[in-house]
Amino acid sequence: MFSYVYGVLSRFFSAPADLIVTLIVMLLVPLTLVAIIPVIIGWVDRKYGARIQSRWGPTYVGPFGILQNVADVIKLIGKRVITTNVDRLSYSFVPIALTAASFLIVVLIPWGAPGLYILDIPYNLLFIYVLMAVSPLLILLAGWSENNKYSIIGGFRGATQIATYELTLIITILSVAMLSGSYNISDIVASQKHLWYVVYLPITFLMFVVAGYAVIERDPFDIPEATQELLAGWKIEYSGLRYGMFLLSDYIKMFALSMLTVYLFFGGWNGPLLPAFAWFWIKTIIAMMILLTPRWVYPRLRIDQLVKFGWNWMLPLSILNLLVVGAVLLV
Amino acid sequence: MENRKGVILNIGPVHPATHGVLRLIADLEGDTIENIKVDIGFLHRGKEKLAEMRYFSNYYPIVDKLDYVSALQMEILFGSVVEKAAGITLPPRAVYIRMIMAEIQRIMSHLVFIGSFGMDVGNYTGFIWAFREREELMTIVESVSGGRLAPMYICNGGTFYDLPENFNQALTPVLDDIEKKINKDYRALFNDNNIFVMRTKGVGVINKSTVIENGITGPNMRAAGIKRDLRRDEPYLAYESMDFEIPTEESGDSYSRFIIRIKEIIESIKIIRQALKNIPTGPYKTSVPWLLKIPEKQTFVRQEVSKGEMAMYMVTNGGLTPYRLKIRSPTFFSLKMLEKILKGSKIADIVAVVASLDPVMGEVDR
Amino acid sequence: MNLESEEKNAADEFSYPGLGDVIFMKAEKFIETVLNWGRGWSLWPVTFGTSCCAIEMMTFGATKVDADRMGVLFVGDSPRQSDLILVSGTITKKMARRLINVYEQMPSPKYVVAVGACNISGGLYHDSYNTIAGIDRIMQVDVHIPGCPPRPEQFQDAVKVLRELIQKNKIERYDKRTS
Amino acid sequence: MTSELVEKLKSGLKGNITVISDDGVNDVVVLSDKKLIKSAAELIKGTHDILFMLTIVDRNPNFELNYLFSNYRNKNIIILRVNITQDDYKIDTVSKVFPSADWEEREAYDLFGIEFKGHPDLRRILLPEDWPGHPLRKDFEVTDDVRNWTGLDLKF
Repeated sequence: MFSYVYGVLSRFFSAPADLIVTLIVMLLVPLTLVAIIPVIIGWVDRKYGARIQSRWGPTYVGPFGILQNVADVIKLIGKRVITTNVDRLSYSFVPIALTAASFLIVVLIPWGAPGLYILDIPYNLLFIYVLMAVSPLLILLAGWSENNKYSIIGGFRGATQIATYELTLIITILSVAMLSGSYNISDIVASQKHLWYVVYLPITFLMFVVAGYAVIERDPFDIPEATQELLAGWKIEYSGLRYGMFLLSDYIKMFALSMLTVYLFFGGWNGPLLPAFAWFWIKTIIAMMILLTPRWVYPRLRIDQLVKFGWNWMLPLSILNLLVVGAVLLV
Repeated sequence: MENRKGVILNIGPVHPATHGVLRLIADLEGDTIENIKVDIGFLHRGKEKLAEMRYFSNYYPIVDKLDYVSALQMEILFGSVVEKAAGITLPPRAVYIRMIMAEIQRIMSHLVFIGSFGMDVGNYTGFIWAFREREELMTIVESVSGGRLAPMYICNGGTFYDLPENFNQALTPVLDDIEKKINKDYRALFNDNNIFVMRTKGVGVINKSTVIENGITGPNMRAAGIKRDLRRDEPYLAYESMDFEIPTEESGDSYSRFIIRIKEIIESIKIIRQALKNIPTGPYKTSVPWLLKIPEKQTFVRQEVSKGEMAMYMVTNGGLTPYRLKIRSPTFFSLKMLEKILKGSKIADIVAVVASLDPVMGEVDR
Repeated sequence: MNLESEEKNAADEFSYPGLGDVIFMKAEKFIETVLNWGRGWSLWPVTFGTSCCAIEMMTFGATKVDADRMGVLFVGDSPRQSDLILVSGTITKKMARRLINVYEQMPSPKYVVAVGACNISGGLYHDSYNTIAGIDRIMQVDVHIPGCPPRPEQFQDAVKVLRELIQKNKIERYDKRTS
Repeated sequence: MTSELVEKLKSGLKGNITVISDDGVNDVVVLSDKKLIKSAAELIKGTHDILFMLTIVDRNPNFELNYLFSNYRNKNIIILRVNITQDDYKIDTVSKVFPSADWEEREAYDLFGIEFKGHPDLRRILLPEDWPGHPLRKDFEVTDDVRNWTGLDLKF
């Protein structure tokens, strides 16, 4: 996509300026996406959850309340920040780092058509995995820096939970990579041209979704920030824009998970008749709606149950699954 | 607590899961509770002192706010105390009206329990659904009494108003709807929900000996396997002519306390249906002077309210106000046991166990 | 003569705002309007529910009225992320310090809604020994909701009133600069 | 059954009791001496499970304590009435015999200032530790000073 934009823009600008303009445009695109995606998904989430609960959700701000999250963001920007006895450096660093990670996810992930990247690198699947799973350290750091009992308990819970499920997540990704022989999402999609991987690897798919859920801390795995137990867990002392950054990175991760589900298991943009772009977005929206549902249906697990489940079932099963895939490939 | 290694976590009194203003001071080791202390009294509004300053008829609004999720039962209890002390007999229609309203209120109270229990284990939808069903009943209470949470419907010698016309036609579909939803929607959301069962089964077990030791009554007691219900054992309104079961469970954990309340809603619906069929016609109140004088006497009345056995002990000395009114709140007794049963469990269990006891702080602190 | 010269001097000293000043003032006003619009439509409450009014507050969040429609999101999170404190229920003397504590933890701009008769005048408990007869004694209140307890619709109305006050920039807090 | 208990109390306490009403369900037994409360509670323990409630009536300057015992098997109730006089507001605790009396006695200590000797954890329960006075006593008047006091200076 970079070369395409460069090609278009170099017609209008002369030699040194065209590169700069292209760079600026290429930066602005992901920034806009980072800003817009959470607003839209946040609205969908609220509205969808409200309908499950036979409420209406936001209705007043804009048509169907679609500007509700804009109002929230504006409010968060205008909010003062109070802190007491926090470790300033790490306190400010964590939201920025998490936002940067979600920014990079947006940069690296393909946007629904072959070659529609902001930045194309060969191992983008691995990179996206790393960016989604970078959080345990940051969460622990946030929990510690806030100097609050709730936050430190939440921080330890978050680190434990994500460290447990990261392993399962990478092993499930490995089995997909082994089957397709590549860490590049485009290649994985291309190798699913005839049959989706969800047919080959149904157990892997289920484990991927569960582990992905645990890693992005979405209900019912929102144990580190359990509202009814720890108020906001490791986010407890954050206010204003920094809290907004957390919400933003949560929704970006949620979105990335539903996109990855489609790329890895449901054939990405492959499909008959309709153009690739349309196929991908139809699949992604369906996947996202399904992934948004458990929050409104399931209660929260307890941390010990979650960790036991992770080590006793998920990890051995995923390793076994990997071995089986390897054996089949060898044969 | 001097040589502790862990953290002391202060949960409440302002916390989303403490049902008002309960305060728990937990001594933690990691995520596990080493020791826990209960602190109450954040809603102590001095109701027992206020009783000494109010006329018998003017105390009803304050009684409403004892257990504010089942206000009508509180009114009925205080009405019974005053009527027993003053020797007033109720007309039979008033007895039936009171019983119907008490059972409606019991369903509403249990629905609040289901909702808050659902929310506390992390299921926000359960909360919204329970309040949706409660709102339907609230409309009925509103049409009968004019009030919502604090209806002010019971007065000395009966009720303020008769039941409205079409009461039967309005109530029956609501009851059918609630029964259907409990058997279908709630079953899907709670009983058949694996994570919900995982979170509540075997958590916060109260066995028979703990029950007897602490004087726990009501659904929490019946969940531990003691079959006792004042509606059956010491019938007060018209309960002896009603046909209903007393549900019991054996295990005494949070899950069984939830199941007990689900079953009690079904039994209450049964009682209301029978009462609607048999309700006599006639006057709905006997005329009692607003300023009542009760001779020197000590009166004790206890009734089965939604939280357990609630009792009032009224001492009168011939004046216009009670000389002393002591209120026995059922949850006051069950909260103490939290210190014992929560030891060694996780933080998440605090929330589940506290919610399963269904405390209402207005009644605990009085 | 004296008077005239004074007038003249005053006219000399008065200077019209330059273009830069006007743009700055307009921009400031615009930013303030936008911020106030956002604040008015996104009131996340601390649910300071102590007693009976808390149940009606929960009903306000549930299906019948649905607080979410007007941007009142019951996140139940920490005071740090909230804008509005719904003091719903009697505040006793034991609770007073905790109320102030929670209130002080909220970052400004913050708004206070006092729910119910107890928080206006003491209501039923005006002559009790352990309640505070009206929380105006201890904090500044923006909107009062009457009723014992108020209906959920009254909460909706209070939020509407508060939103209009915010968006017309009519809320003055004496502690605006402190936190 | 309860009248059996009354007989037992009569013999066990060597006749230091007066029985007011004896209708089999609702007995009121008045103890003549407050020192007997512990032995009376031990005798009642056999037939009754819990201290249902403890009502204290301020007969200025004396206090009248009504211990109401109940059980889970039937509807029998026995009320044990003890008077304590103004020379010292102290009485033996029954919380060792009936654990359910624990918080009831703390409440009585809190609101009336009656001290229960031998209670394991006798602190105020409803009011803060540094709350002045015992509000449910008849000589405690709710004056304007009390009403206007916001309680912000309470430490606990």
